[in-house]
Amino acid sequence: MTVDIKIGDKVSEVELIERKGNNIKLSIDGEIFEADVQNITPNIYSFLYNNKSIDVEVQDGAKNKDYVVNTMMEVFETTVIDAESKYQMARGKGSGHDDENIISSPMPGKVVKVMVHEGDEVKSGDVVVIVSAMKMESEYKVKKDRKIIEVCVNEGDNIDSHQPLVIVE
Amino acid sequence: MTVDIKIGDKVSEVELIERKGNNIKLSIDGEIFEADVQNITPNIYSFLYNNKSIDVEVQDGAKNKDYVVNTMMEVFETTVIDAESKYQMARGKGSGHDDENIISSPMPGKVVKVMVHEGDEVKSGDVVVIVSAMKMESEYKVKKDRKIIEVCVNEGDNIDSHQPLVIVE
Amino acid sequence: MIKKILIANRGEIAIRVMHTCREMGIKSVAVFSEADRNSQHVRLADEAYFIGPAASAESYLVIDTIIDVAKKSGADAIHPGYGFLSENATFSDRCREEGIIFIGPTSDVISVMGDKISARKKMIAAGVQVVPGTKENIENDEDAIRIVKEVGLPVMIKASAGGGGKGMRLVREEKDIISGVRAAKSEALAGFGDDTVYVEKFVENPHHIEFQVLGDSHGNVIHLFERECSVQRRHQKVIEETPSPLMTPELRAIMGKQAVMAAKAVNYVGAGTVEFLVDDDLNYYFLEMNTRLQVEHPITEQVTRVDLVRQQIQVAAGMEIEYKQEDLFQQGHSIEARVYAEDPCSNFMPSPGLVKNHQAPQGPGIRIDGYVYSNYEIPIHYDPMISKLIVTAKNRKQAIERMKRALYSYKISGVRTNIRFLNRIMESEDFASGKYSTAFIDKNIDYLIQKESHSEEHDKLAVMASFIHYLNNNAVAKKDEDTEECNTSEWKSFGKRKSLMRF
Amino acid sequence: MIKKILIANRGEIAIRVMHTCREMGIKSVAVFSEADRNSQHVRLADEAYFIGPAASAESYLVIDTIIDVAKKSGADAIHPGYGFLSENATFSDRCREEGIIFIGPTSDVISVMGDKISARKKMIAAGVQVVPGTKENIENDEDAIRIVKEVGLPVMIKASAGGGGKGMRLVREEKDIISGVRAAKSEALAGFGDDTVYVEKFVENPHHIEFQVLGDSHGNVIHLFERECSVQRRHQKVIEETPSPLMTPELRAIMGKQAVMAAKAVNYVGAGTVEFLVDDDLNYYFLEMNTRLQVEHPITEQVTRVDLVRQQIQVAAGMEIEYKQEDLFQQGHSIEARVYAEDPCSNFMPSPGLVKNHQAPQGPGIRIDGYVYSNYEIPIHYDPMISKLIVTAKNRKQAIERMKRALYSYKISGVRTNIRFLNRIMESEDFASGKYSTAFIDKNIDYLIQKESHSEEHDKLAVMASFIHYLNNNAVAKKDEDTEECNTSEWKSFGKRKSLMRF
Repeated sequence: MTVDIKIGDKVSEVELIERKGNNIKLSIDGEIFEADVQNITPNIYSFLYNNKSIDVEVQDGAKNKDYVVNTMMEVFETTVIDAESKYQMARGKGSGHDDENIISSPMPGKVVKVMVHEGDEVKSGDVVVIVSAMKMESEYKVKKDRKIIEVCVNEGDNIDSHQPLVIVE
Repeated sequence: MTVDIKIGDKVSEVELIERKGNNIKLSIDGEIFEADVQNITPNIYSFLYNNKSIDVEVQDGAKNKDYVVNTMMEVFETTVIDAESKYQMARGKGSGHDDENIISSPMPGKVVKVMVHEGDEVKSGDVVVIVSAMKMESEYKVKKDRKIIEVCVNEGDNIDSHQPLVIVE
Repeated sequence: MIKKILIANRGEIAIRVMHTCREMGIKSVAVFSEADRNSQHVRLADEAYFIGPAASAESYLVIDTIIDVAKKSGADAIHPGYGFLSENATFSDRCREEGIIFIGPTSDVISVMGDKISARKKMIAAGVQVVPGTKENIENDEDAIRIVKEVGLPVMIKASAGGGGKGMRLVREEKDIISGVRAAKSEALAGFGDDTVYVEKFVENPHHIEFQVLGDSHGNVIHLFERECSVQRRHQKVIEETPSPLMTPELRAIMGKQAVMAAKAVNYVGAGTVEFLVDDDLNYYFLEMNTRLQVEHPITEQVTRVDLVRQQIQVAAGMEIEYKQEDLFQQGHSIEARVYAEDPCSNFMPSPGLVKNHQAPQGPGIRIDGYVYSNYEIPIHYDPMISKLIVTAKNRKQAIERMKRALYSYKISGVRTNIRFLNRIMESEDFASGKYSTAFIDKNIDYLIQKESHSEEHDKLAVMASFIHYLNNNAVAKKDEDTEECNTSEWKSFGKRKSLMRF
Repeated sequence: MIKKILIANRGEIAIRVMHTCREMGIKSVAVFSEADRNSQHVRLADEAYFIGPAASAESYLVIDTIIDVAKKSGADAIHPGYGFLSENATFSDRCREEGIIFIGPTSDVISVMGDKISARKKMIAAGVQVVPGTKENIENDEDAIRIVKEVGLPVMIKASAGGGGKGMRLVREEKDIISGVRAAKSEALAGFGDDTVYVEKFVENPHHIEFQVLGDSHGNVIHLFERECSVQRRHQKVIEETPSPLMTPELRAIMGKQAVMAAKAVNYVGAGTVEFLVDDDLNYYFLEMNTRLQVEHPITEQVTRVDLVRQQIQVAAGMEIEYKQEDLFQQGHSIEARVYAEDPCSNFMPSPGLVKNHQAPQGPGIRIDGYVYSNYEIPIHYDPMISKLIVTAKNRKQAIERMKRALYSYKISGVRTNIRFLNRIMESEDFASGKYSTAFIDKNIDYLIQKESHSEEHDKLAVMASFIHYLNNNAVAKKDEDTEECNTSEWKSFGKRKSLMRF
């Protein structure tokens, strides 16, 4: 089995070579890795890799096949691109496309101000929504000149992370 | 909905009177109790009961509808006897019957000695199996004069809690 | 003696107070807003009462409601924690009127010390050394120019009612005096409804050092030494330690005496903190007094073994302080790191939400004052501080090593935290040498948020782990599809046992 | 300096050692048996090596294997923890032969101190006060009668190679002398392959008080005061505290000196413990010396702030002890409670198995040295001790109050534990007054295992909670049956997210 895994801008090809009980052998961009991997809790894996011991936690990310990985004190966001994802992308259902048109907050919070209306033309850098969380306000801006297609939230709404706030053309 | 709930030898009749969100009203042997009960994790409940705050943990017990309940530092073993249980019992599939004929250990461990064979006649108080766990040995005895129907384990076996060790007539 | 205490607060400080209540055999009463039914402070209290909507202005800050609950529950006393109503003179008065003990100072003391101009006046009269400056309000532009020139540039224009860095303006050049005063006034008016501002000499890169004091109603006042609080980001403390690496025994003795003088000047009863600015030449200046328990009080408890909350409760009940000044000494070194739910790599954006896993470090010299647990959803409405990690060791060097060890095994997932950022502070040269001032974070920010050197190796691990997790989830899904009879699938019976149902 | 340490142990003590390794910048190497791949000590180590089957005789006790791993991993030193190979003279020698630093004493010291008769001789020669008795083996029945009469009844017959209460017989009457000696001999032969026994005066209801000592290779030996360990069940310690409530400053000074003399008599290098019996009239007698880190070492660390593991490592590396005797003092009071996976209500039957939930107490004055976590399966093969709860406070009274508070919020489910039993000890009059001896548990056993007074109310809560949990599970099951399409049921998607798949 082979999939692509994306961290930031980097995409690695990962292939499962062998899996025997808790021992796994795989290749990342042609380089071979072997490890004894124990599933400690549903989301925590204990790796023994060249006798080095390290715990890695994998949590589900914002979307299906997106993961948030914690190793020691670092956090990595990864995406597994398997055959199904590639098929979806080829059919234009890819995730990349939607993202640019949806303005959302990576964190939950409360909408304190909506600065735009449906149909407005906004300029690059204009603030469209202000979200408050834990006594701090964050401004959400458009990166390019855009037209507002839809405003999805009202002032005073509590929002989840990654919930669409405004959709632009 | 009404069920019987057993703690030790005591059986209480419990009836659900009302349930509204997190507020529950029920009667135990005719006495009315109301509480705000929050499910903190799948097995931990936070009770607010007459404004008293107390955490109660409920874990599955040895059998279906058996529970192990922790309140503060105390442990209670409970059994819910619902219509289905009563029906099963009436049909002779009740749990009480089997128990007396099965000798088992409440804890996991390792069988260090099996003292009997199939067909043996043993006397009240005779040791049938010795189980070791955490460097301590426990002897399992028959309570009455019995005949050994089946020996289910071998010396050296690791056993689970409540796993049948010996079945007597 | 007090038998039941209502804790008019939430989160870690409410829990901190409850710990001592339980140890003293005092019942604790929690209050909670709509957002806090599942909060740990509710679960750990003996009793808990609902007090209103999530917004603190409609719950934790409503005096009438808090008083109501105190009466309904039969509480003898109210502990306000920090923040919320802790420095509210009206609340202190109202408690007294209702016959409830307020665990904190009287309204007079809160008022005098809460207003920076009146506090300055009081301190100067008591012989406490303050930052050179004036005590009068700046009424107009002429005043501004004259006063600033008297004090000498650079100066800080400060709102009398201010706090948390609001209503403050640094002026370095003459041409900026008038605009600085105007800006401070308008911010002060907007922020506190009061545009009174005054002028203070600006101390360059000062150290922020505070002294813990305790007073009782029998006229005894003692200090419990200093806390070094110079590691701040936007006037928010991040790391505190005691003893201060800057301190000398002589300076400690003098500043301790000044802190006691400050408290005695207002007949202070309870636990309080006298804040000083200290420059590199060890000149010290009274800054302000906080008339409440401080977030960073644990490090003082660690090196003195004094339970400050116990002392607060006892002196509020009219007892004498358990200690004389000469009984007290500092043993070892203690550091507190504030763990915030925020993302240092995204400009410290707050990160509330579901804590998927929370595993705190254990072992020697570790204390955790926190309130989150695995499966807890951190609300969006309150402070981003989720726990305080306090380490104590023989000396400063070993305390830093211990802090790094503790941070290494502190696991929080689901929300972003500043744990790695805290670790970088410990690893920085300036912190290790003890030579740092309030400029520390700004000066070191690039180092503090830079990538780890082992990132590349961990990168690979992240890929492997994602792949394995994907395989597992995939296997699970597969297995499910393959199974005709729903009830026999293996993961499902597991799911059944572990499933969380909102009841 | 040492760069990498192999820890030839498991569980909490392996983790304890790793904490200090990490703080000192030393890499740690774990070893694990088949039963321990998921153990926390493997997860917290820098490296980990598999060493064989679950039975310790085939893994943790196999010297060749441990040495192999040390070489393969490039470890400079081995820390043996307690138990297993920690007092094995052959192992100490073997390490030296292989050029690996053994963090513990030489084989000579282990041998002399490990044999009770030779230890007695050595101590008498060094001027250390021992229990009246003889140092010769009892060869025959005539010897037995003569010797016992010399010492005077009651006496204890003890196996020279013994430990943990095995090979010991109390003889109160003349008629029981011969049978007592024979029984002790046969138990000693079976247990230790050596039937050497000797006679000691029996001290009635003694206090078990031990002194922590530290020695370095430069001839320095210091003591770190006492630990009171009289709360024992079947010679297993349950609660330890320091200072001892029995101790006076004078007695402490004298016994401390004796402990140092004992260590100096064998040129002791490393951390060791000198155990004494003390009677109610404060007569003290050397009992034995443990040539390793003690389970209860944390309480000493708490009141002295000395990291004993750090000292062990440093003196093993040839450094001097960091402290002089006159630098040391005890601040505050510390109590350790050993949390066992056992059921005090079923005759203390051990209770291994799956830990469903583990939540440790937090806040001021709490230290946890443990190794279990939620979802960890405690193996059947090893010790039932799963964690040590250590509390520290200003004085004994507040330490007891703190211990009760900590036990109250220590939640472990899935396995049975002695937490309630520990709490009853804290609540007992004899413990509170500090007037207890090794007879404490036997004397108070009825009180210690009796039901709680609030049982009835909690009974009701247990019924309510069972009912609600049943309703939830039932609702879940119902929902599932009602749903035609497997993939849409709500609990199932939850199950999918949370399901544990053994990979």
